[in-house]
Amino acid sequence: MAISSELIVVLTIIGAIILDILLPRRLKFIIALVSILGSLTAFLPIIFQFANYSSPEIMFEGSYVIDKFSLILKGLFILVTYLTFLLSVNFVESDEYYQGEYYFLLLCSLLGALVVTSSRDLLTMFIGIELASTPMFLLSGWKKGDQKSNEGSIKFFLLGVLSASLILYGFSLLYGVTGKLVFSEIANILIQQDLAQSPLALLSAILILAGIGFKISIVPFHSWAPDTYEGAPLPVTAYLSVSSKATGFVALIILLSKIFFDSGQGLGIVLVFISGITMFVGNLSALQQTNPVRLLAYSSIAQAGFILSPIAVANITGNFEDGVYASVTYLIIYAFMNIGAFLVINILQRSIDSEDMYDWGGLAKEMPLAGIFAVIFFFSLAGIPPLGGWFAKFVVFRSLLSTGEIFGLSLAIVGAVNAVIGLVYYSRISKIIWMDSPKEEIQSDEESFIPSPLKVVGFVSLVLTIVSGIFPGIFSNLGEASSIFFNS
Amino acid sequence: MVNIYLVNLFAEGQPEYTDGGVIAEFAWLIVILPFISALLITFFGKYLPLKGAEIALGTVLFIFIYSSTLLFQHATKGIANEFFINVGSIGTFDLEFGWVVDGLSIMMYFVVGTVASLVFIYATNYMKGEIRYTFFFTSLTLFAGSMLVLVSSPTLLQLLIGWELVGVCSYLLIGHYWEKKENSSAAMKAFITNKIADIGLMIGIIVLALSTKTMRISEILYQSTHDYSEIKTVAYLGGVLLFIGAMGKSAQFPLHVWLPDAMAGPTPVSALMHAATMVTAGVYLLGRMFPFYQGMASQALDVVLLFGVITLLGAGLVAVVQDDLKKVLAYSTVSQLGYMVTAMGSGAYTAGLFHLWTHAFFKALLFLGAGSVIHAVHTNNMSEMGGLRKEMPRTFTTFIIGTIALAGLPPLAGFFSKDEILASLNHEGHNFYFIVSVLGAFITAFYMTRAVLLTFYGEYRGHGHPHESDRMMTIPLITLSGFAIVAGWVNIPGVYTGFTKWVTTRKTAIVEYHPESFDLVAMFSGFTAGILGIGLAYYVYKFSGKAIEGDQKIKIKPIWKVLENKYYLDLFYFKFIVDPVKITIARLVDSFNTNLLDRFVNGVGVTASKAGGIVYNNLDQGGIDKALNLSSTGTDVIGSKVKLIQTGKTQQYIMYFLTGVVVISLIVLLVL
Amino acid sequence: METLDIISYFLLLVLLLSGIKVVTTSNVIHAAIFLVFTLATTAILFILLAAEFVALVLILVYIGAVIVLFLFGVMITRAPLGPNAELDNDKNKIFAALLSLSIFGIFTFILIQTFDSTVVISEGTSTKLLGEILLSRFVFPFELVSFVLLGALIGGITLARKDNALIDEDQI
Amino acid sequence: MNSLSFLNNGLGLSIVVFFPLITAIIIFLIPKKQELLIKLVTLGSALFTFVVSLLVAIQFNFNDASTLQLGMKVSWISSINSNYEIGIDGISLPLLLLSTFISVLAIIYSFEHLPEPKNAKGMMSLILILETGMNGTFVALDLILFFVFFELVLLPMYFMIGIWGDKTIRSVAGLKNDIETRLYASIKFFVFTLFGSAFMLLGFLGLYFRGNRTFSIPELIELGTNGAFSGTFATLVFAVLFLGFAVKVPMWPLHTWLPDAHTAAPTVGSVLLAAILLKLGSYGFVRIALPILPDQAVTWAPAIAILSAIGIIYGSLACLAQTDLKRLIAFSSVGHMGFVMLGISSLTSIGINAAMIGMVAHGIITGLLFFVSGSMAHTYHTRDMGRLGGNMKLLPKTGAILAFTAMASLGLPGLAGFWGEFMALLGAYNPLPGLNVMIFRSSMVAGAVGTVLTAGYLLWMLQRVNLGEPKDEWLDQELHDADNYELVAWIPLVILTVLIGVFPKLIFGATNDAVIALVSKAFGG
Amino acid sequence: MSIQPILIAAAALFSIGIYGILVRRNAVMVLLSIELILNSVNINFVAFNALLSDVMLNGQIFSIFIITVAAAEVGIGLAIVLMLFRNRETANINEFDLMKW
Repeated sequence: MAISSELIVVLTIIGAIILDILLPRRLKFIIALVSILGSLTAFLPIIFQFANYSSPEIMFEGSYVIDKFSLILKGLFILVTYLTFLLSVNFVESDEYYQGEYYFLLLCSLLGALVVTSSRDLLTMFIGIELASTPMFLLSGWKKGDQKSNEGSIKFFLLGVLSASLILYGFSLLYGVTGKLVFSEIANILIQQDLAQSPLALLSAILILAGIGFKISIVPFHSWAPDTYEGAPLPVTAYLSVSSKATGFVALIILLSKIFFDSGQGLGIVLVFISGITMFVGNLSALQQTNPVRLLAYSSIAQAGFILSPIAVANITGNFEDGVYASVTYLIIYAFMNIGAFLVINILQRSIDSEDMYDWGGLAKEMPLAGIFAVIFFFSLAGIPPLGGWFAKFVVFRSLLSTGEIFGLSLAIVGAVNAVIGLVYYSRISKIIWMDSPKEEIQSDEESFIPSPLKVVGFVSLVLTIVSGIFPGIFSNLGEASSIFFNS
Repeated sequence: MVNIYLVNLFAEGQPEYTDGGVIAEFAWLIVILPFISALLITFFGKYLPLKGAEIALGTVLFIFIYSSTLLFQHATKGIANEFFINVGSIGTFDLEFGWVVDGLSIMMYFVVGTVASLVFIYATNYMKGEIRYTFFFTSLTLFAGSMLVLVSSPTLLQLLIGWELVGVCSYLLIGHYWEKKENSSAAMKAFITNKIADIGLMIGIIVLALSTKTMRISEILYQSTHDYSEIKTVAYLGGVLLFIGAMGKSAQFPLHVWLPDAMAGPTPVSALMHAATMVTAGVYLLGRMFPFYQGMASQALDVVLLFGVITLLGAGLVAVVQDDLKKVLAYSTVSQLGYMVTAMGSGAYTAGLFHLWTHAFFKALLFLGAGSVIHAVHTNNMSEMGGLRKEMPRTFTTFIIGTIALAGLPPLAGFFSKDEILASLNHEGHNFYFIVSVLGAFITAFYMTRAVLLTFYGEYRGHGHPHESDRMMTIPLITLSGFAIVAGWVNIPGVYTGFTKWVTTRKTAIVEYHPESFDLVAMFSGFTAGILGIGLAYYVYKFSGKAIEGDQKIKIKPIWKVLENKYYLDLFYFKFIVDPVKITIARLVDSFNTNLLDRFVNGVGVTASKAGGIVYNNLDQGGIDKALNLSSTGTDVIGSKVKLIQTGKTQQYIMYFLTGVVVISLIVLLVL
Repeated sequence: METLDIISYFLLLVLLLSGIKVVTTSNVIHAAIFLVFTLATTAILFILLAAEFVALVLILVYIGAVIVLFLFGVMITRAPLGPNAELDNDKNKIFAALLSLSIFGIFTFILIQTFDSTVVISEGTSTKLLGEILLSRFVFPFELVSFVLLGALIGGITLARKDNALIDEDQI
Repeated sequence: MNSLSFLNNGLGLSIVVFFPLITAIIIFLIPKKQELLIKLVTLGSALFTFVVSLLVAIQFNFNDASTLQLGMKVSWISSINSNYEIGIDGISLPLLLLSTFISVLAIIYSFEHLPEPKNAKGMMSLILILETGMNGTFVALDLILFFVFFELVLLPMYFMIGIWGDKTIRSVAGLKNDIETRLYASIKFFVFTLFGSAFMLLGFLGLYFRGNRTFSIPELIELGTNGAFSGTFATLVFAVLFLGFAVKVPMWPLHTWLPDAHTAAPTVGSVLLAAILLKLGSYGFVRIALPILPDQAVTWAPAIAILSAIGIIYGSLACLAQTDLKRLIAFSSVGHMGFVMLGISSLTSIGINAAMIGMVAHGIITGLLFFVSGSMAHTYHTRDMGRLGGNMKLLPKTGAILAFTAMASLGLPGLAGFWGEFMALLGAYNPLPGLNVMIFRSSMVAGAVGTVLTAGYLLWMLQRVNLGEPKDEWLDQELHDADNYELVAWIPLVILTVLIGVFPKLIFGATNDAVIALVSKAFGG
Repeated sequence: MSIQPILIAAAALFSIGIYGILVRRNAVMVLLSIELILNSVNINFVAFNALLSDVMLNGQIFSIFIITVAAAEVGIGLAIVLMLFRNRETANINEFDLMKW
């Protein structure tokens, strides 16, 4: 069945609730196991469907479509959630959090993300987005005793609701002018009535863009991100910066290419500027950070600028195939290296609990594995070959330059400059843990011990990061497949 | 890969010359052998009874024997042949090494072989107990090899290689006592000065090679004697450039400054390199390229002549005021080199080489004699010598022979060679230069006599007990004095002109003036100048009290001072070239690097970081704060009560958000 | 239709005035009550626009549940109940007014430009039809929204309950 | 066909490229305590790689040196039409051999001379990864592959400098706080080179889009020589390629990372940096920039010549002001690479040949210089030439090799360094027809003056370091002269220096045909 | 009945809500303002539904969903505010600025 992966996730959610009620506290780790298994199981139908793919499956009168694009991103979301679960296992257990509810909420968010990838009408997409984000409002405040977590949560929530209402207003305008909810119909009517470039369509596009811009944290809708990232539990932050962001991008890609593809250059130019500014603001701000999580927050803002840029240029040129290909490829590679980066911070914070990364001097000598992880993931983020990040950047540059458009060219130059700026702070953590001298003696081996779930996360991300760097063909094929099928 | 092939040189006539047969074909042995020996000495020398000197001696003796054989062969049946080995091609350009066996090179082989053998023998004793004895012989052997590379070279490329290699050996040997900074500085000075001159040589070679499309000297000479147009356009430039190179090695004014300082090296080095062989490389180069100068670059010869004459006079004058015996000889060498260059410049090919030939023997003799003296009295200063003729009779005698030869009195070697130069000048009608050269001869005689008188006559003014040097040192002296006497007899105009035949036996015919008989004017003036010089010196230093006070009598203060300061050339060089470059400009560049470039680079980094700070603190985190403060000041003005409370961050973010929306909407709707 | 117009204008006026009151009143309880007014007016407007079911839902869900929730919230967080000058952030006011006005301006400008026809009020909507559509065409989002609610419920409870509950859970 | 023919078809080259990397991974798995095993495995790997590269060289058909040989082409990233395309010709072969050879020596040297903090595992694996990057760059025939290998060297070198580098704290102009040399140098190195290559990548993409969507260097050369790239586009692309390569070379004024990196790097690091890494840039010019964009190369050549001439003079002058031994040698690289670039800029077969031999010679000689100076810095614990002196007395073997190498470095004929300098000047005298002869001849004269300055600072360095009486502070110290590991690492370089000096055909034999073909194809000259 | 007044009123309500979000200090009050905004969207949907005479009732259904989601949002919001209040003894959002720089 076409939506079997969604169903498996639903079943897992229900299972998690029931188990949470039934199980005594000491057995609650079973919930974690079930969730992990559930997410893995959900991956199987995706593979099966991908292997046996023949044509897009259209359901609910065109409002729900399963094509290669959605399959690939579903796979990504499931895998990322799986890794987040692994990241969370020790975290949730050690800090005495509410395990059942935690996994339940994450699975809900996953469900939302899965829905977004396939949704082709306004309502389904809205519900998908809400389902993906509301659990995150709660999870970001999961460290209940921690005031930073609380604060991050309320900021996230308020801005999230506001952005949701902006999206809604935008949707209402679209509905008002076309009377339809399904994207393809909306687009048809917009074109038929010559409304695609009307101020109304543009306004709704901007409102939607702002609303989704919040989720993907592009300037100027990004301001919640550093605070929330800093406050939220680390695995949640990782999830936020990867899956949540990807959800937003998926929604943006779908909306822009399915509805607003004919809305003129104005939107694209704005997006170009936004993505350029986002890169600069994210990177320059990241330069200033001493808190590693905040650093990653700003880095993920900057990366959002990178991911956005091909779509932005595609909006000008109308060549969505190239843009979607680049963005999706970037998203996939970015997901794994960013999870890895959070993993590194997680491991290091376990060893020296400090929010100032300069306290981590020389840690790599005690924990070489973590040191190697740090090198691989952070330099991959910086885009240094042969680590995966280079190819992500490369496809973006490629798509920017593909048309010879002046905006694309300028954006590519901005991107190149930003790649260099990014290197400075990405290299900083490696520098600190490998080259600086220790500030205090690291006492026992116990703290430098890396729990095996984290190791699994590390190695999975490591292998994916390196493989995507050395044999980028694999991932770029996915991106290519998604872009082709998405447009057909 | 290596293809040695023979070039038959005599395609155009002159069948009386032979290709030299096996002996020419194996001449590379004498070039290669020293290098092998140098390696052997370096690695095994220390373990041998004579600390490596035996290998060195064996090598040079071999060279001597081989070159003697060659000379003998050549004297009986002219050899002119060259051999090439291809060592690579760049573009269509072949890089070749090889060896030449013709009159000029054989003459040089012989000079090198002879003088080197004698100097080596001398040095085994002279250097006994000195520091780095073995290494000394390594360098000396290496030098012999390098010199042979230079003189055997059939291509400009190899010539350049040999040229520089002898420079390095000179550097090593001048700086032999490198514990003292003066010595290493002198070595550096020699090297750098030569290197400066080598710019000329290098560019000259480049110019010639590229316009003739070959590095082969014979080919270049062929083209320059056959009116090829490409070379014609660059001939003057090339000629001057090559001569600049020659000026360095052959210590021509104003690049001669290194040679006197080079006396910091051990005396055998001065004898071998800085008198007989290495310094004549420039003259050799002029000689080797002579057909080119004659055929194409005759204007360049005027330059050569001018500098030669300046040098011969200028250096001679400075020699007069020196107290250091070796420096006297050094300036004398410069002056004599000036003669050779003058000869070349005036078109007297044979005369220049002839002077080279004779000079090699008697100047080596003089140096070795001086070394013997220095060895005995442990000082270089003539003011601390005197009266040594009794203690060191053999040294004295040989030194006197050398002096007379140098002063140009018949029938010793110097007379014939100098006479031929004067004759040539006279013949070419360079009257002014002729007079200057005669004056030079006079000065030569004067300062040499002065040196002899100060050293060997009068009272002993030094400390310690001088004694005659032992046999290993005197035998070379005696042998060389023999040469100093007879070397000139191989080219007596009208009597026997074998030498002319030797050195003109080469592929490209030499068009030059050969005096068929003595030029009486030249002979008379040269002879008179010599006699007068000796006489005057004798008068000044011998007949009026103590020799040492002689200087006071002829001291014309301003001139003397200029001479003592060597025309202020060194001062000029250091003050206006070396120091500015080394200190001012270099530091400027360095500080440009650290202060400007690095500051710029770091500045970019800092600016980025600052920009980050500004973006982060003002825009990202506090931009609205500013706006709010502004607006609240506004409200303050209209009287609303304002508490300076911190803004709620969350709302600030929301403002951000919404401002973004509004601005973007306005832009999209109104602007785009 | 004139009466209907007058009524609707009046309704809109009430809607706006009570809306303004929600954000300007200095009394917390008043604000909540004005929100009720706003919602109630909206509900009446919906009925005028033949969306009876939506109006009902609005009244039930909002006035019945949400406002009560709000009042609980107000009380639990001990918000100052009487008139309170500190309820507002004076510093923001000008900028906020500016922003909201400009947003209003942009929206209005475009809305007026685009929509100028009149609403044809139909006889009313069949709730049965609405239910059918909801459970056929929109069954998927309908199911999904339950997860939104469920998540909000469970997560909200988890966050809002006291922490010591966790520690004592086993003893209970 | 002979018994080694299985090495054709790219297998041999692939082994040369990837064997070190595979070994590096294996070394990760060896416990840290097994230091000897790690070192032996590393050495074995490097030796094996070297031997394979020699076998490849034997297989190489020198009579056909201008065509790319022994290569392969398999699909790599199909979606962007980028292939794993490798192969060597006469231009890359000497550099490839140099790279494998120097790596072996670096590892031998590291056997007993690991800088602090020791950690053989880390150092050895970094050297091996570095070797993969270097070898890969020289064999890559696909722009993207080239880029990946080109960048692959950054990380190991960054860590080599940053972890094993010089820990002294120094003040830096423009920065408020003092900073540890190694930290400053490592990030500066990294940022500079990345800055160059980030833009270079854009250039590659530009070529890709204009050039029928291919990244294959031979195909692009074919297109480029047929005039496919022209106008503003070509200018821009050449500009960014120039930026990318010139930073690496480094050309004035993009050189400022070099002195810092060299000074801070551990001995092995500076050796590899000087010997191979700098060549990646100049190789890039010859392999990519010139043949693909010949018209632009002609346009830019005078500028390159002028910058090279400035670099020669500037580098030499800066050397004269140095008090730090390694920094002096580092600046000397600026000058020497200036000769290489001068040769390239002449766009003639002579000049480019000169550049090729200049690269190899500089690799050998400056590598050796860094070996020696690093070892001395290690022995004396200082690089301040004001404190050194009388080294010949204290460490005669080291001193002798230092003197020899300095002589080689100043371009003494008969040693390897001569050819690069002299031939570069030769090439610059008669540049490609159509170029401004005056500029090139002036550059040539500047270069010739540079040789004098080069001699000046090297001899001055020798005087200050090697000659004179030793300072008192060293007399009562036990100083260790070069040990066997060092000598084993150094002597081969000495021998090579002499061999190439005497018989340059070792290099020219391989490069000449290839260079002639390149020049005639690209510039018709 | 003209559509314009209704739409303008909804836009006005939207702006009022935004004003409320920006000036209110108490978190609960901010949540109230958000309800205003969501309500304005509801009005839009229902009004458009009527305007278009949409027989599929898309607008009405959408607004039902919005009401549902809004309820969930309120629940979440209050839970977060409550948690904050428990930790900070205040519900004034302008005092939450721990993570300023």
